Formats: sequence, structure tokens, C-alpha cells
Amino acid sequence: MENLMANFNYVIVVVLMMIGLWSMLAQKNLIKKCIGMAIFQTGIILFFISIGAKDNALVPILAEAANHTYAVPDVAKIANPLTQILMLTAIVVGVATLGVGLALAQKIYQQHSSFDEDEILENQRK
Amino acid sequence: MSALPIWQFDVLLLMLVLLFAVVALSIRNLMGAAVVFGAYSFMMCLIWAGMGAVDVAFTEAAVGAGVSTVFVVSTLYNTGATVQRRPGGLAFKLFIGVVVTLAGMFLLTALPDFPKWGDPNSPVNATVAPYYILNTISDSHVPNVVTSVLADYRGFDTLLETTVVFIACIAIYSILRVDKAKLETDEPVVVAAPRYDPSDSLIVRQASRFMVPFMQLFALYVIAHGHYSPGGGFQGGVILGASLILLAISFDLKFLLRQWSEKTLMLLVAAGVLLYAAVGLACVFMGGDYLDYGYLDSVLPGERDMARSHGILLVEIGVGITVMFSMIAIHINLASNGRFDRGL
Amino acid sequence: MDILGYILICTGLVFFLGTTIGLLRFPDFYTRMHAAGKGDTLSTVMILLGCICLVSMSWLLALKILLIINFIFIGSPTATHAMMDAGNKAGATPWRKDSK
Amino acid sequence: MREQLPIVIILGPLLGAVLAAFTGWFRPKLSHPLVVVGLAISFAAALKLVFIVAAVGAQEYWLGGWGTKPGHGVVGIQITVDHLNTLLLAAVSGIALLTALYTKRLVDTELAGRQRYFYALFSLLVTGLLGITITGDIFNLYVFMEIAALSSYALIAYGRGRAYMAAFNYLIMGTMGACLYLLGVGFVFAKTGTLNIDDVSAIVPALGQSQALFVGFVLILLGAWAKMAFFPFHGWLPNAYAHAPTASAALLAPLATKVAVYTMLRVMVTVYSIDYINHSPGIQSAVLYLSSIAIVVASFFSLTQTNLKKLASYIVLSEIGYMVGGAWLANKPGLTGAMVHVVADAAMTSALFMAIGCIVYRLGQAQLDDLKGVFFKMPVTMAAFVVTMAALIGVPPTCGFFSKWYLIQGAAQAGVWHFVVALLLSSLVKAIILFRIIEIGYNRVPHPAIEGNPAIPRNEAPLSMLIPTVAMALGLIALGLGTSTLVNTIITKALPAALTP
Repeated sequence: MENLMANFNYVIVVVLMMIGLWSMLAQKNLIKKCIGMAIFQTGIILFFISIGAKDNALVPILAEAANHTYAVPDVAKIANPLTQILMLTAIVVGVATLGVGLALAQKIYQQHSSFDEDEILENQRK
Repeated sequence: MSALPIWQFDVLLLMLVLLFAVVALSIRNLMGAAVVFGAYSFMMCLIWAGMGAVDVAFTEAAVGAGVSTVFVVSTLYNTGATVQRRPGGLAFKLFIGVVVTLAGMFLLTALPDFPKWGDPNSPVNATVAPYYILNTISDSHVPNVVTSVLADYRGFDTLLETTVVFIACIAIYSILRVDKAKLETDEPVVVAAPRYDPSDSLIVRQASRFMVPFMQLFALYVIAHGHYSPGGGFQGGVILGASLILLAISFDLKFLLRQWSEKTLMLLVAAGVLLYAAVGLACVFMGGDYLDYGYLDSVLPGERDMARSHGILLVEIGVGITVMFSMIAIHINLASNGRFDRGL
Repeated sequence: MDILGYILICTGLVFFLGTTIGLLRFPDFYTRMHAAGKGDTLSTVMILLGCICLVSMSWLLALKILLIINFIFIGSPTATHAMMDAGNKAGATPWRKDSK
Repeated sequence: MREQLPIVIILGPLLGAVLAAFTGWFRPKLSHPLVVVGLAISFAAALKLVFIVAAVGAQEYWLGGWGTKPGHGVVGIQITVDHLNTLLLAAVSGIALLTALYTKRLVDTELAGRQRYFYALFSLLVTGLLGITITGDIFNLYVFMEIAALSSYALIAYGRGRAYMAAFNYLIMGTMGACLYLLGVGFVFAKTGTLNIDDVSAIVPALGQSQALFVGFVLILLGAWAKMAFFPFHGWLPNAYAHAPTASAALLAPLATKVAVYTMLRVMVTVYSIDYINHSPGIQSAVLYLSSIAIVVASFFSLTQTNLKKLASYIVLSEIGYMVGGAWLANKPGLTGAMVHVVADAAMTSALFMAIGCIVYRLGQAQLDDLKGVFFKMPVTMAAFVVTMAALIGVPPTCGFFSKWYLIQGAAQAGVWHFVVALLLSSLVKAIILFRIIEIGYNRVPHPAIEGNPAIPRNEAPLSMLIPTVAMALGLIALGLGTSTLVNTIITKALPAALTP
């Protein structure tokens, strides 16, 4: 139980991932699939940010000491910048994918007047 | 500037995030789902800011909560907004549920093996990352470590990330854009009945006219001040894009397209990537490796570290241009169904 | 200065509570929007003013927060107006005392 | 300039694409030459690197000059050309170059009026694929993966109609794969603290039996499998490739899945060691069974197809089973076979789709019944087609034979007989398909002499399409003849040293 509380973030990540994945695979509505995809991605981002977090850490911006000089920073007190960069990239990739997904969904809606996967497939078989 | 992780508060937020995720996926009105999803993103921002990832939180607030929601809403504006419940398919859903649950259990088996949350000596925090914190000042004189890693140490990632935005823009353009001349003969167009046209309202128009300059000023500040405070090309670019999207929503698309023609928009999207790639190429011609801005010291003011700092600014501007115009172009495409005439 | 800050923040929270209750308890779309629009704006502004008092050491920060307040003052009522207008056009009927 | 060669491979298509996006608005005719020039530069660099790597060994390149720092490992992003990927780099850029030349006429007719960004997306897809192959950083690989994926969604959606739904399904599966991969990277990163492949592989053995690393390994594999349409995740591929415009399919089918296979190989061989697989026999045999099932099921589905493009897509699917199975045999001939087959299959599939493209260009559609008399109509194209099918079956002088030989050897050595059976069965199925096409193409036409009407007029595909097709088919034979040289000089050195001979 203590282990669970110490790693609460990871548990939430796993649950978010499950929700997102289920929605991507099992939902029939295309927009819901897109939203599930975004939730999956944010879950992963939360995971990366969690592994880079430090207790009582400051944001990774060094404080200016005086006159454009900077003291040697205390690494243990500054949050990990690397995971943050990776996740900046992942967020932007995520929105790019979402945009393309929505564009495709819009085109599909134009053809079939529906976002429902089953209905679209039925339409295609005709 | 300190970020104290009050963990009870974090737990509360995490539970809320879960709740929002479930609600966003189970709600039947898609417009509502989009809005709940926006709220979900904002909750995530808070969590990340609480863990010291201000840049990520900023980006998520601008991109995930802001622009994504606008994209979903403008897609729904052109289409239907509710889920019709259809019978059947329960077994399939259950099956996927079981598979996903098993996958989740499998992931949880790795839980005891993880370094403790917040441990400053975990491998992630102690291997590569300290180098950036210790050397950012001497290497490039950029106190915002995130900016220096983003644009310098891992600048290649950022170039590719900009390329991803560029690809998304031209992909959406080539998927959605339709020729007006062919419209009658080629494909049927489903136009949803316009529900609400904000351009009717004088108040909205005047208010956004008043707000847009401030937004743009703030965005430029975010880009230019990214070396010293959270922000940079992405966030600034998105805000710049959002300010013009606001104009497009509160007036109409024509108003926006009068100032920025389709051609200008799409050319500028490519120009940002080109600027970034060209800065990298200039480094090669100056004798360094690709994206080694230090070698630009003969053309940029200052020594190597300042040359890096200026190189970072240059590429951030390139990122800003691409992101800004691709956000606008994507919005116009989604909102007008690729017709570039009217829409949300 | 600190005390003033805390007082402002607490007052803001009280107004927020009012907003929430109003949002939940009012009978129709328009009255709910009214509660949300007014209470929300006022309470956010008050909380931010409280924050200014707490960070009074840094003028730059205070200026930034003032700009945010300015933004909220314009943005929030406009958004409320737009939503009300949309509701009106979509045909949401206002609640009357005699309607049940 | 020599040390800049690795980055030139990426920059060629990237800059070509961006410039092509510019000229699309001013001089649309200029887009194609720009992309071709970019790909040619890339191919030249890749080819030069093959010789350099064979002569002096792996070449490393640090972006921005950020290399190894004491105590921290590599702090920047590294791209590496070594024995494992150099051949694939040359193959990808070479095939892309030939395909770019080949698609000119197809695009002008198939996508008339919509081709403004086609070549830009084409070139960006190649950028992504080359990047996945060349990068030495597991996160950078993810970004390249998304570049390749986003451009391929758009390229498939060019097909319109059903292609939109196919592209959407691909988007969902592809994003799922990429996300699983990214999550796996997160697990590996959490335990090792670095993203550089060389550094990770140095740390992994020291961690011993770590459950997080194992979960990360599985996640990365699942991601790669979703991307390559391996058996449980294969649903998106046939529709996507069959409904895509021929010009897009000719590029996507040969390269996209093969690069995903390479990702798996890279993770298995370099990031984790091959011992890692030998230590988890349960998973190994499960994957081997899955690959056998994939081969057999895909082969039988390909028999039932009436559409040539869809048939070819199922052939692609069954070939994926070969490579995954070969890699998971985890012995020397098996891995060699998988590595040879990645390159050989890229070439074979490319030739197959090029030949189909030629047929579609002339006949307008690709149903099997429409092929009547096609041997008289397009003899050169069909000759190339037959050579390609022979290579896919595994007829000796072609490259398909040698890779398959290695694979069977590996399976026999490991005692995995069901894999051997699956391999032979799929060869048999392909032979049946070939003979059926020959039968339709030759015999179902009333003989001109009997009917008294003139011979079917020869109507070959235009030269700009025919020459790349024939070149590719001849390349299959050349590759087959050169297989032993390639294996001896390059591929043996890519195999982990600890492998039992």
C-alpha cells in the first residue's frame, strides 16, 4: 500500500493509458477515438514528467545572482529539464496527429454523414 | 517561483483528471466532450506545473487545452455533434476491456522496480540531465535550461518537431482543401445549419479587437524572453496563431484571409522550417557540425556562448513562424471544410 | 500588506462559492450564466489582487498580474455575452416566476 | 566533408521537401526535380557510407557537436551509420529515388490538380524513414516515426473515397504503436537515465533482471509490431495500401514496414542484447508461433483476393512474418536471414508494386480478371513482374532465395519446424498465385490466330515508369548474386559477437 501511494502518479498513468487505449480500440465514434488518443498521449506525458520530478524542486530556470552572473546551481533542487523537453515535443506531435485525425474524420463525415464506424462500414459495403 | 508539491493536492488533481477523462469519453454530446477534454488538459497543466515543468504546462495550456479544443470544436461545427447509440458490440467492447486491463496489470508489475517518485538520485535525474543544469550558462548563457536543451543540446529534435507541425499543416491542407470550381460536381458537401455566428455581435468584435494586440505583444515577449522565462517559439507561436484565430472567429474567415492570403500562410509555414534548417546548414558551412550554433560566432555578435544564445533565438523565431501560421492554416481548413470561405 | 492579500483572496473565495452555488441552483440558462459571469470575474480579480499584495516586492510580477486582471475583465464578460447571445439564438426560453 | 555525410542523408530529402513546398505555389513543375535531387544526394551519401562502413567501421555523428561528456554520456543527439543500418539506408534512399522517378507520370494522371504537396509529403516520408534508420537516440526515433507516420496518412488519404477511412484506421493504429513505443522508451529511460542507444546498451546488462526494463522491451516491441502490421495488429495494412493511390503505395509498401522491422532489430540486437531474448524462452516461442500464424494466414488471404493491389498487400503481410520470425530465432543464420531479408524484401516489394503500378496505369484497374491478355499487351512489365514473383517465391538466382535459405537454416538449427513449414507453404502459395496470373494473362484470351483478329497491340507503360520497374527487377537478381559479399563484408559484423555460430 505504501508502495502504491509513493508511486501514485504511475498508477494514474496506467489507468489513463488503459482508458485511452480502450477508447481508441473499442469506441465506435471517430471523434471519441481521437479524444481517447489524446488522453493516451497525455498519460504518457504525465509519466515522463513524473520520472523527472524531484521533491521540493524549483523550476528549471536558473536564478540570476547579480549583474548577469549565475551561481553554480544545486542540481538536486532543480527539476529535470530533459524529460520536459521530450514532452514538449510529444505535446506538439500529439496536437499534429489530432489535427490530421480530425481532418480525416471530417472528410469521412462528408461522405457518410456519420461519425459512427459501423454505419460507415455498412455504407461502404453498399 | 518555487513549486512546492503538496502531495495531497496532487492526488486530488490526479483523481479529477481521471474523472474528466472518463466523462470526456462517456458524454454523448461531442461538443460537451470537447469542452470537458479542454478542462482535462487544464488540470494536467496544473499537475505538471506542480512538478516544476512550467514550460510543459505552458505548452499544454496553449496547445493541448487551447488550440486542440478549438480544432475539435471547429470540426464539430461542420458536422453533427451527438453520438447516436447503436445496439450491439458489447462483447467486442468487453473483450477490448479485458485486453486493456491485462495490459495495465502487466505495466503495474513494473511498479516496484521504479525509482521512488521525486528521488533526485534516480537514474533519470542523475545521468545526463545534470550536465544541462550545470553547463547551460557556460555553454550558451541561457538561464532557462529548458530553452537551451530544446534548441541547442537537442536542437535536432526540435527541428524535426517543427517539421512535424509543418507536415500536419500540409497534410491537412491536402486532405481537406477543395477547389471551389469543382465543388458542385465533385463531392457533396454537408453543411450543418449555422448555430451561432459571433460576427453578429458588436461586443465580441470590439472586445477581440481590443485584446488581439495585447495577445500578440505577449506572444512576442514569450518568444523573445524565452531565454530567461518559461516560453519559446512553440508557446509564442501558438499564442500568435490563437490571436489571429480569435479574429477569424469573432469576425469571419474572409476578414482574416484579406490580410493573410492562403498562399502567404502556406508559404510562411514552410519558411519557418527553412529558417531553422538554414541556420543549421550555416553552421556546417562555418566548419562546425549541423546545428552547432557556436560556429556562427563570426557572423553573430559575441563569443561562442553568445553566438549559441543568438542562434537559439534565431531558430526559436523559425519555430514561432511555422507554428503560428500552421495553427491558423489548420484552423481555417478545419473550420471552413477546406473551402476557405466561411466557417466558425 | 500580507494580511490585505489574504483578506482579498478569502473574499474572492467566498464569491467563488456564491458562483458555484448559483451555477448549481439557479433555474435556467440565463440566470446561471449571470451567476457564472459576474461571480467568476469578480472573484478571480479579487484573488489576483490578493496575489499582487503578496508579491508586492516584485513590481514586474505585479504588473504582469495587473495585465492578467485587465484581460479577465475584458474576456470574461465578453465570453458570457457571447454564450448568452448564442443561447438566445438557439431558443433557450428564460425562466419566469409563474412557470413551474 | 566526409564526416558530414551522415547528416546529408537526412538533409537531402528534408530540404528537398521544404523547397518543393515553396515551389508548389510558384512553379509546380519544379517540385519533382527538387525532390529527386534531394533524394539523389541522399542516395549518393548513403552509398558512399556503405563503402566507408565496410572499410573502416561505424560512423558516428553528433548533432550540434554535443558528444560524450565525462560522467554524463552523450548529451546531444547522435546519428550512427553502422553495419546494421548502412545497407538499409542505401536501400531506402535508392528505392525512394527510383520510386520518385517512377511516380511522375502516375501523379500527373492519378492526382491531377491536387499534386501541390504530394512530392513534399513523399520526400518527408522518406526523411522520416531514413531518420528512423539512422538515428542513434531512442527518443529521436519516435519523432522520426511520427514524421513518417503523419506524411503516410496524408499520402494514403490522397486516394479519396475509402482511402479516408483506411487512413483513419491507420492513424489510430499507428498512433497506438507510436505511443506504446514512447511509453516503452519511458520505461527504459526511467531505468537507465539516458536516451542514447550506445549508452543504454552499455547500462542494460548491469541492471540484470529488471522488470521495468522487461516491460519497456515488450512495449517497444508492441509499438514496432503495430507499426509493421505484425499478426494481431495487421488489420489496417491491406485497406490502407489497396486504397492509397498507386504512387503512394509504391513508396509506402516497400519501405514503411521494413523500417519498422529494422526498429525491432535495432532494439533487439543493439539496445537490448540478444541474450535477453534467449533468457525469455516463453516469449520467444510465442513470437515464433505468431510469426508462423502470420505467414500462413496472410498467405491464404492473399490467395482469396481478386484485387491485385490487395493481393500484394497480403504478400507484404506474410513477408513481415518472415523477418520477425527470423529475428526471434536469435541464432546466427536466423538473424542474418532477417537482416538480408529486410533489404531484399524492400527491393522485392518495391518491384512488385512498381509492376502493379504499370499495369494499373494502362488497364485502369487491378482486378485479376482484367489481366486477360496482359502478357501480350505489356510483355516487358510482365517479365519484370514474373521475375519479382520468382524472387518472392525464392527461385535461386534472385535475392529472395538467399534470405529464405538463411531463414530455413536458422529455423532448422533452432529446431523450430513449424516456421520451416510456414515458409515453404507461403512459397507454395506465391507460386500458385504466379501461375494463376500467368494463366489468366496468357490463356484466357482467344488466340488471335484462331479468331482471325490482329494480335493484341502492345501497349507498354511509359518509359519513365518502365525503366525503374525493369531496373528494380534486374536489381533483384543483382542483389541475389551479391548476397554472399554483402553478408561477409557487412552483415556478419552487425551480428552480436556473443551469438552462437
